[in-house]
Amino acid sequence: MAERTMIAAIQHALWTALAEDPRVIILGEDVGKNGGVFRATEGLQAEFGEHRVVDTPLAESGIVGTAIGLAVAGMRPVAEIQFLGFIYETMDQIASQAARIRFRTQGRFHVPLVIRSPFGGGVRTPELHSDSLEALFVHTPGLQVVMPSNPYDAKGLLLAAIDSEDPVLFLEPMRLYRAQRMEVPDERYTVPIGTAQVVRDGRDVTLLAWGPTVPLALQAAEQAASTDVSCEVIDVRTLAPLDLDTLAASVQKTGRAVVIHEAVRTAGVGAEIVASLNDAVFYSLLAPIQRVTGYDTPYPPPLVEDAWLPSVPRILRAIAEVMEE
Amino acid sequence: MAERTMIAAIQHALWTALAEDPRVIILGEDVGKNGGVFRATEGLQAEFGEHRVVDTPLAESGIVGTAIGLAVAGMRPVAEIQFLGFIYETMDQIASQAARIRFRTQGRFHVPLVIRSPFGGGVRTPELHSDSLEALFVHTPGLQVVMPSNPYDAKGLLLAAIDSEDPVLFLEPMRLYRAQRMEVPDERYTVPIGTAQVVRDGRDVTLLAWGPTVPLALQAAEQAASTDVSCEVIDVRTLAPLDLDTLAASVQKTGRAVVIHEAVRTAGVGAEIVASLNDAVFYSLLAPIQRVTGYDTPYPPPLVEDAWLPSVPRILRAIAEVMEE
Amino acid sequence: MEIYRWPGEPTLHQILREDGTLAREEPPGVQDQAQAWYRFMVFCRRFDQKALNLQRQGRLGTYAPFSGQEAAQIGSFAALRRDDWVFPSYRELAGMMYHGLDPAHALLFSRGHPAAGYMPKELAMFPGQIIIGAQLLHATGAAWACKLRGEDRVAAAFFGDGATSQGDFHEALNFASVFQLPVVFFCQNNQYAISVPVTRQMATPTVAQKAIAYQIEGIRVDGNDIFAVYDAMRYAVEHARSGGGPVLIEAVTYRLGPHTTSDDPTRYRDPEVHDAWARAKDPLLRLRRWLERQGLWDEDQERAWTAEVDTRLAEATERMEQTPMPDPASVFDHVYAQMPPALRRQKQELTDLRGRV
Amino acid sequence: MEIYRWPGEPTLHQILREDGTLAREEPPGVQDQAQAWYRFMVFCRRFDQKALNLQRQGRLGTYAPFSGQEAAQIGSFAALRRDDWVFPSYRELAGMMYHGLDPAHALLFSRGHPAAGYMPKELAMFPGQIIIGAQLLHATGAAWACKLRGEDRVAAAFFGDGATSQGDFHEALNFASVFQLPVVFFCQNNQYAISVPVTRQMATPTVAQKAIAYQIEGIRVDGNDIFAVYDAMRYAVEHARSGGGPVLIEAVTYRLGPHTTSDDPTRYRDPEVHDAWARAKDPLLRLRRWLERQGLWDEDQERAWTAEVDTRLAEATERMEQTPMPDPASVFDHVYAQMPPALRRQKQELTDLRGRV
Ligand SMILES: Cc1ncc(C[n+]2csc(CCOP(=O)(O)OP(=O)(O)O)c2C)c(N)n1
Ligand SMILES: Cc1ncc(C[n+]2csc(CCOP(=O)(O)OP(=O)(O)O)c2C)c(N)n1
Ligand SMILES: [Mg+2]
Ligand SMILES: [Mg+2]
Repeated sequence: MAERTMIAAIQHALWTALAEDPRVIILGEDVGKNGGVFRATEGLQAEFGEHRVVDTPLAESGIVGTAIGLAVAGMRPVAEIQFLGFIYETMDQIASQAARIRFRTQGRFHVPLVIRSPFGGGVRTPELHSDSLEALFVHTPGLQVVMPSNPYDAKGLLLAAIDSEDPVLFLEPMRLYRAQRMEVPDERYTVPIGTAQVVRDGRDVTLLAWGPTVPLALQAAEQAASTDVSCEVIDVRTLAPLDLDTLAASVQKTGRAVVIHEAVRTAGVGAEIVASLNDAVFYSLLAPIQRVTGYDTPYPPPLVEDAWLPSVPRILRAIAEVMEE
Repeated sequence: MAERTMIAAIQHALWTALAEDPRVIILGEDVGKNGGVFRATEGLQAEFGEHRVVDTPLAESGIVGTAIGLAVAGMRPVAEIQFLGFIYETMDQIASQAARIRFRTQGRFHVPLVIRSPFGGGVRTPELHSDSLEALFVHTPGLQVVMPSNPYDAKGLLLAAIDSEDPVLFLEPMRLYRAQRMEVPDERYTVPIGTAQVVRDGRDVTLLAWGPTVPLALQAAEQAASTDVSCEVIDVRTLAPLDLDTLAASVQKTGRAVVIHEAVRTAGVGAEIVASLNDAVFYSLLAPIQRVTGYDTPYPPPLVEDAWLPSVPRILRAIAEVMEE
Repeated sequence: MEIYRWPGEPTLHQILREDGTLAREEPPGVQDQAQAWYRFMVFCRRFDQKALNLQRQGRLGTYAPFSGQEAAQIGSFAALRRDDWVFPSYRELAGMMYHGLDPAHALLFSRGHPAAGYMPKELAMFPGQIIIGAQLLHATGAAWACKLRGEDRVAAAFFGDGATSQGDFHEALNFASVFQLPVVFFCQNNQYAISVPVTRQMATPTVAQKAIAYQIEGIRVDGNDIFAVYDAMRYAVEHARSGGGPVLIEAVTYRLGPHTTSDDPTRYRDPEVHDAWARAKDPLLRLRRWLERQGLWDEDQERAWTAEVDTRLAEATERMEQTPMPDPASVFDHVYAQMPPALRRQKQELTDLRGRV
Repeated sequence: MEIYRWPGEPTLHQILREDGTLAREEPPGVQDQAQAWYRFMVFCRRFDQKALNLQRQGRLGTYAPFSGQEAAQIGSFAALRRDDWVFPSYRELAGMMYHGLDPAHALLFSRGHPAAGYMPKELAMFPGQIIIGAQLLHATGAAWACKLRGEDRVAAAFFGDGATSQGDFHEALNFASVFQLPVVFFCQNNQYAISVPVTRQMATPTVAQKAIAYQIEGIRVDGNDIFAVYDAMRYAVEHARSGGGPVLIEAVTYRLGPHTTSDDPTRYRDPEVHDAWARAKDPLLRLRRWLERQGLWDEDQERAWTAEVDTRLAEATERMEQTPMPDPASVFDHVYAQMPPALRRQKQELTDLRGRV
């Protein structure tokens, strides 16, 4: 067992998959010699060779489209989209192809494909490198969408994604790549896709967060505790399929909830969670569920991003609001 | 004044725009000689010439990307994506480019571009021709998303879209193209983007619908009336920006609502409407807002689509449910 | 300053002249197969007609006829092995049936039946792709898998002239050439993408010269000459299979019918050009003339075979129509390997609702 | 069977040899401009260095240096008119400044300041595109507008070798050639796309030959030879402006620095190859040698100019840093021409919250 950052845990998961299954192949821009722009694939080409860790031409549709062919024909591709903002280039191959081939062929073919992609704010990237686009994929049947918030889950979820017989979008919050070290077992383990996790128990308000907003929610919970508000914090972890039972059980107990995500508010996954919880536990709700999200603008330049992003003060304000009622 | 179908109203709006503004140019696949696969551009190339009504090569990113250049450099392009299902091919040009150029350049450049696209079910199309994808664009700041449900609005909204200084996605429900004739004035008029319309007054339940589900909602309201349930029906018409005030006012009055759309349920625009209404009128709600939507699967083949789509029985069931509570 | 530009006059590989004589020696194997090919071409031509009739009678939905392109499709599929990967477009039913798809199954696509997509286990073939150009990348990826797994299979992608405009065409040919993959890109240049003529689709006089942008080999072949198509495809498949890398083939052909049953080609087609293709250049006539010259075919055989084909088509239609109607609740069954809870709930809802109605 | 393949040995248009002598006559106008070009190249080289320093000191964010590519950028921009449309990538600051962008403004991009995107009114120039290849279509569209409006302006798109792999590259060149638009596609083949060498980006030995896939003209030019670059670009711009259609130029050059300040090029670069480019082929050295031969430059001038440049850069840095910090609430101001209600509410929320904190 070793202490690992999230990026190291991801690298380790990829190493594990490459070592144990000859069908696994990693492909993407700069994943080979360079080891990925964040070093997620550091050392893997040197160890497993040019044919298993492959630098592709600069073309996202090409990456995902060929990965589909690889997957269908017996490989287990793990494709990287260098930043999630570039995934628009391959929306057709993801949404019309990877997500539908099982359905289209009534199970005759399927696409065991993982698409990894870093995303998220707070790291002062150039334009179009920080957008949180999970909602687009949650709205696309046939896909699974997963987002770890800590090194342990990162490894376990990534191995579960590689095991999956269906396409998984694996979203990596850049801000958390090196934010925390944590015990990450050397051996293989998986964290099941489709399960949320209660990361802090509480009584009064449920905070629902995923990826980069989980640490924020925990901080806010800590601060709220000092004003005698007891927050339960749930790391949603898998956005598709959503673990609604875990979410609903908590909100049924607390009667209040705040959903926190970096993506823009309108038609974000927060809206779905509000709507689903409304359906499930309407009569337990003591106040309307609040959303703390990115604002409805394009992701802003570094000098203004902090005010735009969800933050502990914004979460505390939302907690205060749901408590007021 | 003439009776027109929706497709004729659209053709007429395009004719009006071409006739009055030399900057207007129509481009897309088969829009020229063929007059569009649905005849939306019938006769326009013959009248206005090959340079104003242009058959492009078969490439959606090319269509939207060049339309952006055209728009920025002084034209008023109206681009057609032959079926909405193909819009994935140009997501980057729409979401990272058209939607952001005003923001990116702080107002120095902007993109007065209309993208028209037929979509929607019930017309027995081949695969990938019927998907309702409005949620993806509602989640994209910088875009306006508009969807008429009748010939009058189709003309008025399309001319408003062409007038707009910012990109508009104009979504045309195929099923309604020839479903209804209606008085459509010959003269120019606009229906303002951003305004919903109450199309039937009611007391007990608000039905929120757009495009192809508006006629269904009206039928359901009619049938519900026979069981003494009074439905107010709102044609949302503009999905971005949403006319929340009109929606909220109605639900405040009725205390109950059903949202109806063809798009798949999870993270659809229905979820946003539920979440926004929750925020706005939570304490007036007598029951959780119900959603009647496409199911969370890829759009199914013709022989099974009817059971998959929202239908009057499904809406009536949802009405019964919100009334029960 | 040297300008890189295309100097070439377009060439066209032809073996079988329009009058049924040979322009050059026929490739090996052709003598043995020609009669079977001709029979299959007749079968396909009548299949196409049958499907159009069924559509007009409301027994089928939208249908995309391939008449005129039988030589291009059958000639190219004939050079593939049964275990090669095949990624066709929606217009490849002739080729797909030649490859082994049951005609009754082929009709299910236009029927709008979900079962259409379930391709026979023994074929490594996808259903016809609707998204123009997408399948070129799948073929490239499958070829890559074959190379990595040390299999000697090739992948073939079939597509139209319009597809060459898509970004995916470019990305596929680039990936295939960079990784030297065993894939053949077979373009049926049938002169139109719906209403748009190939002269507005591209500024180049040929599709084949686009190979130069990828440092691969391009071949331009008379797509209505089944000998030449077979010859070109055999060369390309062999080239790919033996590690020589991808090949781009342009088969110059013509769609005799409408784009689909929703299309009215009189709106955009020149009747004179059409007539030329419909008469002199018809791929069936041409092969029949050659067979007759060889004493391998005559009017009696034609009549007998036509009758036989019609029986088979009637039988296929019947089987198609007897395919049980799908259970709507089955839409939930093939979204994921394991059905998530929300889908289970929705399936229940749909089932309940149908029970009630 | 004729195979379409690229027979050619790559050529390279060169005027100024590495030793500063002329391989052929210099194009007209060059004599007059060469010294000013050189000055500007020195300015840019030191600008680049300054920006890297500022980044290291934390005064700038991510920065993409262009050193080594000054001749390619300045030589090509020099052939454009001030009112031509320009669609650069993120690595075109040298060209953009030559075109008229204030260096203080140029630094704002890496500062992460929203104002960076507000390009000067007098320039028809976009900010550097981040999405690889997207700007080629914008240039194509703008050129189309010029043609439709009867303006004699051209559009120029600037991009790297990596961009040629994107579907948008292909779609742009195809549209431009089909509609015969006045657009020049200027590719700086600087040998790498981040860590991926051009030899893995494409199987072709040249970018220029890709012109053949669109029936347009391609030119391959020594990108470190400002005379040749100017000559090629002048030809292409004139060709486009006079209705001859689009041109693709490949300027063969080399990025001397890292991809961006986040990149470590020692991980993927061959030091020997690097040294060759860094010494013998440096575009500044080459022009300086020629100027010195002509008696147009000497060590004193170099010293004086360098000092002058440093003063200017210090002043530009100061102006950049004095640009007022943006008001975060302004993020809502340029999303739409008219702010929708939801954005108004959100702006109020953000303002309130900041008031409280
Ligand atoms: C991405 C995409 N864009 C547009 C369409 C609509 N469409 C279907 S077939 C077709 C023309 C295709 O032409 P071509 O590639 O020449 O094939 P052909 O139909 O002639 O066999 C078009 C535009 C589509 N199916 N997919
Ligand atoms: C669509 C897209 N994919 C990936 C990236 C990430 N990225 C930024 S620059 C770059 C390499 C570009 O190489 P090239 O086109 O040769 O330009 P250069 O940086 O060498 O000037 C990559 C992969 C991006 N910005 N956009
Ligand atoms: Mg065609
Ligand atoms: Mg480069």
